[in-house]
Amino acid sequence: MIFNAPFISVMILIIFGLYAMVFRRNLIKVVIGLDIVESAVNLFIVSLGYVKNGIAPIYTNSPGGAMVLPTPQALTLTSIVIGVATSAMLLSFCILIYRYYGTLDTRKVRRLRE
Amino acid sequence: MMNPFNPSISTPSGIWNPLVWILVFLLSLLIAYVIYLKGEKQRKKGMQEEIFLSGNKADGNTHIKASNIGWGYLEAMKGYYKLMRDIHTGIINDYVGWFLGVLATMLLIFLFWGGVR
Amino acid sequence: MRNILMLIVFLTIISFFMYVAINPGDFNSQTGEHFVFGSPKFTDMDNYFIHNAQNQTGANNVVTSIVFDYRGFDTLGEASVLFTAVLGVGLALRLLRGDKK
Amino acid sequence: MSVWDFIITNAPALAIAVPLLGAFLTPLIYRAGRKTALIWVLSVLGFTEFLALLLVYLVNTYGIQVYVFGGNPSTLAIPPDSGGIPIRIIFTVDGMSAFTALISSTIGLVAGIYSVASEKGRGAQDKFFALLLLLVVGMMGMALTGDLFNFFVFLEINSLSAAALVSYRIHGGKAVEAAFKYAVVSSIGALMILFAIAILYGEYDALNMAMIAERMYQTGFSAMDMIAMALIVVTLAMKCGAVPMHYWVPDGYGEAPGEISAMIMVASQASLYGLFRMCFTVFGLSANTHSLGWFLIILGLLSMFIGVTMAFLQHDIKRLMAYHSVSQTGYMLLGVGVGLATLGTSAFNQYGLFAMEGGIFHILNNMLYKGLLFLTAGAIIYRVGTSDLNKMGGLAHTMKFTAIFYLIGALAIAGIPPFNGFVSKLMIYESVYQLNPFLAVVAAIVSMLTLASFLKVFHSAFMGPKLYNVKEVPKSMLIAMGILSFFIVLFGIFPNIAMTYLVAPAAHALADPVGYITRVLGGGA
Repeated sequence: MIFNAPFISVMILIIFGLYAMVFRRNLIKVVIGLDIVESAVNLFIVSLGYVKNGIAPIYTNSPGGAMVLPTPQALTLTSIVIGVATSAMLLSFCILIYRYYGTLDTRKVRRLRE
Repeated sequence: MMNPFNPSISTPSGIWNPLVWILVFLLSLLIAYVIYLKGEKQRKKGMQEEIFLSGNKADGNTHIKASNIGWGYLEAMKGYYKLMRDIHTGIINDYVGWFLGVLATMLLIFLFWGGVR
Repeated sequence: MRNILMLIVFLTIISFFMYVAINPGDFNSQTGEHFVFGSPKFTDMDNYFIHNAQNQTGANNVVTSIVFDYRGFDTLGEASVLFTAVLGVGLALRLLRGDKK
Repeated sequence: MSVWDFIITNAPALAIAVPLLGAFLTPLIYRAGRKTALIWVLSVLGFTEFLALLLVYLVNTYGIQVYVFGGNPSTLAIPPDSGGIPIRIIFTVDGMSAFTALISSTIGLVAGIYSVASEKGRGAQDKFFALLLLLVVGMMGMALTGDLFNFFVFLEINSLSAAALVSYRIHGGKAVEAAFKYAVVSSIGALMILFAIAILYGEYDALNMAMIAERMYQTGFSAMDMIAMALIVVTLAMKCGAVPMHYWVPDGYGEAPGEISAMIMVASQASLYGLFRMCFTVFGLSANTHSLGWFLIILGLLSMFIGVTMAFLQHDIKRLMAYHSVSQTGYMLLGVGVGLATLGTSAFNQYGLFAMEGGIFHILNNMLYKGLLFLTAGAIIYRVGTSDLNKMGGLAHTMKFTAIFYLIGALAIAGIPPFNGFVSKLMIYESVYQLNPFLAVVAAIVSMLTLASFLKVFHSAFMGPKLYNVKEVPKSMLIAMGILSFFIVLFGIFPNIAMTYLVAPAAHALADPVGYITRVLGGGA
């Protein structure tokens, strides 16, 4: 059970990110929370592929023995780029919102309601 | 395979054919027109053509605003709409919060109410 | 009120996510632990990659062979996401750059 | 190999590749002038529409189509040396996928035609049209893919391009606010889906939907699967706008340009497709579909009722219609949820399958009439310059065609008989009644309230004294609205055309997860 410590830390990170998204009243902090969740999920995927005493799945100068699973690393590469794209979009929206509303407080950025 | 150009569709307890409906609709229009033709011939212009709005005489240019339509309904449902207005806060934190809330509810429902077969 | 409700929600989510992490076995205990750090339960797809990537794609790095060959379509999708984001940022910030309207 | 053979063999890949290539080249071609770029965009959209029709034909004729990226040949799902596991990304096109691809490309084509006139004179149009094509790519990809991670990637393309398009008319910052909310909500949802995919990957070491379903069935439905299922189902329900999580819908739809609202509405139907695909194909064999179905039914009831009552309150024409699309999504969830709740019992053949057909037919109908209504709302805003119903009036004096198209759409959405909305609503009422009469009663009440609020819009926008001296909208917008109206009337009078070629294959494909799995894992043809 304690060997699952990487998973536990991932879950704690996810909860921190979600906490920031629900309780922080600043748009930038909401985006940061989203990024924390994203990093945590990436970490989770990578740690799923770990094999005990495994080496990186590269055959150049490989000492032999078990290799860690390669697919999670490939998936993480893709999802990191996707996360960067998402953050870029969200932060550019934040710039515009600040320009038009003069604030980043989520309680004031609500001209659309009901 | 069904014939795609057959307009009728059969439901568990009946059948629906739009062409028959259109025929009946046209027929009822015809009957209405016949009744209209049988109306009083003595009717003159200007007898019953004044426009009233809630008992007040109105000229032809009054337009009821959208917010005033359905006032009675909105008044009757006041409590419900107050609740709804409170829920729709428009704060982004609450949007995420509702998502997590439904997620938690769903997890609990599946835990206690048979998600695992 | 809102905070109390959100606290309950968070406690529920924390307990379920921690369950995922610690993974003590199943509720109805038909099956044992599903994934333990360091020893995955099934590894056949990844073993295929590890054993055949060098022959089939000529890449010494298995991850490279997956990113650019076996799952190359995902990489195309990733490039499209990046392209989308670039276009979206350009569209959103067009007023700051001084374009008309 | 002739060109025709090439197209037939590679149709699933081309349906993604063509709009993607179109999107990549649009900013370049726009340098050659707006007219050239428009011809390019419209021909790309038209070709995509043709490919979607071809997919429907292929699926109806030859059964489920499997396309393996990088496979040799491209239908070889399982390599002979892999020991029976799929290695590469596999597109699996069954009736439901082809159906969703068809409605996505149709609304893309219609929106493309409409935006020729409606966006004329606005800035950054090269980016606008490229994003429009990317949104089509996202929807088509979600519909066609058979791989979970690939589904996530296309979901991200879908949400990012939709968010960017929502912010197109900045509208004093309101559109940007809506886009921000939409992007945050859909990103957190997509991350939760990625988390669920990771859980499923960690358990089964597979990313193919059929493979995961197969292994889940063999090893038994575990608690991990339950958590992954909850994450996926809740997220996709949010992405399609089911009620306790519908708040982004009125913001997003309300602030986007008219044709983009119609497209995002169909993009949310693509998420609905994803929801049905996950519920039926991936989890359908192992999970308790009865409780899952009731979950969808309850979400559907809430969506129907709260959506329509909130719509009655609105005085912004786009927001009002947005709440109505929440309510219409409820009908689909209700219909398909009844199918899912009765899956595997004798009731399924009595009325469950029929309820599913009703729900799926409602997706098609909703695309048609809701798209038409959003387009008419866009036309009104195009001429009047405001979306506030309180400031409108008397538009029917001059915008006669728009008024007629609006009336067709409004009568169809309210379920007045000769139009298509009635047929699918009838199918849902009749079959849902047999599960629980209360459901049908709520559905009928919601239908009445729908009629009431669309009469309100008709009265305040089109009737009354002539307040604005406006002209009819340009031709391309009328053509786009005319296409949708034509199909509304056609499917209203001959519902069996849609039923035979689109809806019944889709419902049967969803109801048969074993066929899907064996088609993929059986080695391909």
